[in-house]
Amino acid sequence: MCNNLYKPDLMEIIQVQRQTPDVKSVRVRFRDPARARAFSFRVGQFGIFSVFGAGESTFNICSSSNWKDYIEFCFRRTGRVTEALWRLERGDTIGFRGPYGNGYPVEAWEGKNLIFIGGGIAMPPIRCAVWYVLENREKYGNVTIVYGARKVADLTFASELDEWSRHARVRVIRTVDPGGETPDWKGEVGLIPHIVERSQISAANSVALVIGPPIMIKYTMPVLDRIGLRDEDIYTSLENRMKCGVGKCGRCNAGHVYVCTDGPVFTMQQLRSIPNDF
Amino acid sequence: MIEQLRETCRRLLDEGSVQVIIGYGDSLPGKPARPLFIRKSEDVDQLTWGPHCLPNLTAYLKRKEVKALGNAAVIVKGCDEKALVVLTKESQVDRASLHVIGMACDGVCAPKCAGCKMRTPRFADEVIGTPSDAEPKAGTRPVTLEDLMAKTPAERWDFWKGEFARCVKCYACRQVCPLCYCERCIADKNRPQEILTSASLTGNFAWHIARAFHLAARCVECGECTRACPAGIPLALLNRALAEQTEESFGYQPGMDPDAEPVFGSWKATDKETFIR
Amino acid sequence: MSEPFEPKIVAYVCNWCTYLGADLAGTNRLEYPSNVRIIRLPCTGRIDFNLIVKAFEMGADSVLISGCHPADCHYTAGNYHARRRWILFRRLLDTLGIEMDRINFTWISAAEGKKWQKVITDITEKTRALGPYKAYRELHEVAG
Amino acid sequence: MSAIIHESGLRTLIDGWLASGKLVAAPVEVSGRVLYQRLKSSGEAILESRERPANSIKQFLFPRHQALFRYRLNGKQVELVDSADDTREQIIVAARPCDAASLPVLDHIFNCDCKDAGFDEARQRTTVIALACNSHDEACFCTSVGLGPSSEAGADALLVDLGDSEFEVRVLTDKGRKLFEGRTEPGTREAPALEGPPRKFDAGAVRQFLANGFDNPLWGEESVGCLGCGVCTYTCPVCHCFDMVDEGNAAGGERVRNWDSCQFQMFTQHASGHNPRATQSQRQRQRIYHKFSIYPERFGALLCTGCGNCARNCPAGLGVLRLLEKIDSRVRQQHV
Repeated sequence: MCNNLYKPDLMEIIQVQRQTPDVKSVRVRFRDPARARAFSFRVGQFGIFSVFGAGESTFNICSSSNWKDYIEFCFRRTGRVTEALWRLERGDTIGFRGPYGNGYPVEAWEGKNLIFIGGGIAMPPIRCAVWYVLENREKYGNVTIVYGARKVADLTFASELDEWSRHARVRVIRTVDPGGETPDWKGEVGLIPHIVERSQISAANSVALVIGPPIMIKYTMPVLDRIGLRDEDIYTSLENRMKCGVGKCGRCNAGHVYVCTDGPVFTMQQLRSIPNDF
Repeated sequence: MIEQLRETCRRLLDEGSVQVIIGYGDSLPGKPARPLFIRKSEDVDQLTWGPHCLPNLTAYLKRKEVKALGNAAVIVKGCDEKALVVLTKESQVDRASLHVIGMACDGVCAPKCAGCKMRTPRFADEVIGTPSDAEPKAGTRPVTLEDLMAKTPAERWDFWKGEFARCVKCYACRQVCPLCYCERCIADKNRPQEILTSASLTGNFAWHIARAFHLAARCVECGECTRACPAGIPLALLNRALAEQTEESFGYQPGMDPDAEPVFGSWKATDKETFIR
Repeated sequence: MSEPFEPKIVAYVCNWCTYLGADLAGTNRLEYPSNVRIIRLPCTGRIDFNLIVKAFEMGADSVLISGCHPADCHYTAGNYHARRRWILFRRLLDTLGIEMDRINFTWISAAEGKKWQKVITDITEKTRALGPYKAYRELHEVAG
Repeated sequence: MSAIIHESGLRTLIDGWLASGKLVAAPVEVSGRVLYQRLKSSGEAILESRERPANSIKQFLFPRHQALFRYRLNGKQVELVDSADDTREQIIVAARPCDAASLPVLDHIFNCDCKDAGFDEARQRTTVIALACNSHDEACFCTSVGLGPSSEAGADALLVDLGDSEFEVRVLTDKGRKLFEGRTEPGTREAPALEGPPRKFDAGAVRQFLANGFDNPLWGEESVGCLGCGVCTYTCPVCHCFDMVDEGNAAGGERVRNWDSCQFQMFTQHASGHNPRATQSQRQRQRIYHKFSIYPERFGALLCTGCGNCARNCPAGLGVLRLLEKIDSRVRQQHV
């Protein structure tokens, strides 16, 4: 049947980059040029990617929405689809459905200072926003990026962190968990909540995007509260298991909210009303 | 018998030697008794006993929600208790911390009850009641193994194709089975995908072969899988065939002798067969 | 005229005896039909029952399971356990109506290259006579 | 004045539909159970409303296993091919009103913002002839969810049993009219008023309890008996959650859609090992919330037609009915 709803577009892998021992970033381009031209998305949206024979997985589109000739996503090698994805290389074909989800309210963020806080493999959903902001630099205030991982080798898009820090009014703070530093490590050492506390980040006219494992978010929230950020100014992206991406398969809901269609981006204020079902 | 049962359970709960009684309660008319989890002695009056007490309550001993309730007392019939013997042999149940209340059984209108010789549980901590002399109340099997094996292989194949065409893979046969206690079933694993998840005929054959064979020389034929199946598939036939072969080839009856070595857990150089050339 | 039916045989063999037996057949230039697809496993004790079902699902017409003779097992009791397993598993497959003469079991030692040749030749001819195992593959067409 | 059809006339009609290549399904007795199944001949169909079928008619529109598309793999290229689907007209005869009512409920899911072509096509080529219920059992609770023994929701025609094998035919849509045109005789017999099951709970009270009942200990206490099988979801007329997997080999295969159940441990299991609903009580809570709070909030209707299959088929005697009766009594205790 012409079940176009679930039939993916075919995309060609044009580049695969190893980010960490178990994370790769993949750059893909539509095989059908017409589809490529017609395609657009908002940063913060996600796609559902197919490795035919293994299945589908949900990944955030981590490239900026201004880059027209390809999109990029990151994945960690954990399950059946990501294991099959790990073996793919340039020229191979994957499937793509999307873009899905609400994405970041970049219009509402205009004129504000931006604080990006990411932990572990949470850099991809932040990276797309950072590049978007840097490409529309004048629309946004100061940018502070706090990114941490367990070990130095776990830092995703580490090279781009340097590039960002060379931009005007951008402050990049890198950290690794205690014991994760290497001898020549020049960044911070400590858990993200402590680093955010120590870095005296001003919350004036600011908005924060906080993405990472639940435990990191749990301990970072009080710190943001103390520096004066209100719940409606703090955004995060929820990760629930998904299959269809269009609000039909009944899998991704957290309480009343369908993470795929109502999210994945929520403010902390919204999150307070969402039961602990994610 | 019901009064004696309630008294026993009230005593156990008041003594505090058990924190939960797994027993039988009321149910919809004509439906099997509903499993109950009594934690307060004033609730023991909800417990009942009778020919509708079909479920094998030992299936709950594997559930982490039940384990979380503390030391349990479980009410068993003679046939249910055989599952306990296998569970103990497979170190799934710490028999010492489990309090077993055995009920003398006059049949629960199931096919297994016809000619039942296990009217009184053998290893219970206490037995309530004595079986009557009358024949146990038994049900009938829609299809017996003899009927099935009288068919030719091709006819049997068509029979099972018809039955498995109705299987929706709800896995009730797995969840109600006391001996299906794997933390993550082979059917829930996808690296490799040994069993197709689809409820296609291919997927259903693969599932039911895996389910039956993982119970080979273990299944005590309590009949719960067949009772729970919403599509009315006679799954017990597969287990009966395996039990027959186990008896014939290894003289072993699952759940009977607590000390006998499990068939697949041991071997003999003298095992007989005629098909290996 | 469509080409003649070439049966697909899947052989699950143990690494220490039968695989070497097959190798010996090769070094002795003993010809045997190429219909067999050999899959090597450490021991017959490791040959999972599901591999037979999977073989038929993927299109095999016959399956052979072969390993060390009793008492020869590199792991002492692998073949003994396997024997017990096959005694019961055959009964289950027979109860389901699966065509039992498409499932073959043999003990072939590392020295029995000739026996390997004979076994494979016999099975191929037998399967050619039985024809393709359409019944199992048709399950897929009937979505159910 | 009412349109009457005799049972023999109805069976002749069914045989005619079968002869013309249409798919016809009806309740059938199979190994001691009444199940909706496709008919080979009209004789198999049970045309009286005794035992409620243990499954539902959703399988004929939203099959438990359905190919979405085929993929062919050759080297680095992949080719996607639409899978051929069944275009034959389909008629479901003697569906219970609580089954027919499931179709508008499923429409909200599959045909709201973006259309699920598979379901939508099946829906268009399906005609549902409901049979009013003149009997019910303890598990039925259609009257508690705003339906009744002669509800017409989702049906193209409604048959009402007049006794001595005569049925009144109430045509409801032009699909229904097309089937029965010129096949019924005028009659004067009035259909008896049918009395449904007593109300078992108040859906409003349930909704109120759920408004802030997420962390209520009731979920843990009342669902210990749940063994985590999928019987309640798969025999339910309106449960629609599904999974999508690839099945095939190195040369290619098909992406298929299968039923899935929120009661399974793997339903929300993350590859990282995290599972938001790790315990069975959380899954039972999700099922009740989805049916009586989440779906109603999005679409203004209940995701339950009160057929009672979950209570009737549950091996542990639970199902939605047991939990809702408990909730109802708890809400009433608070008020008194």
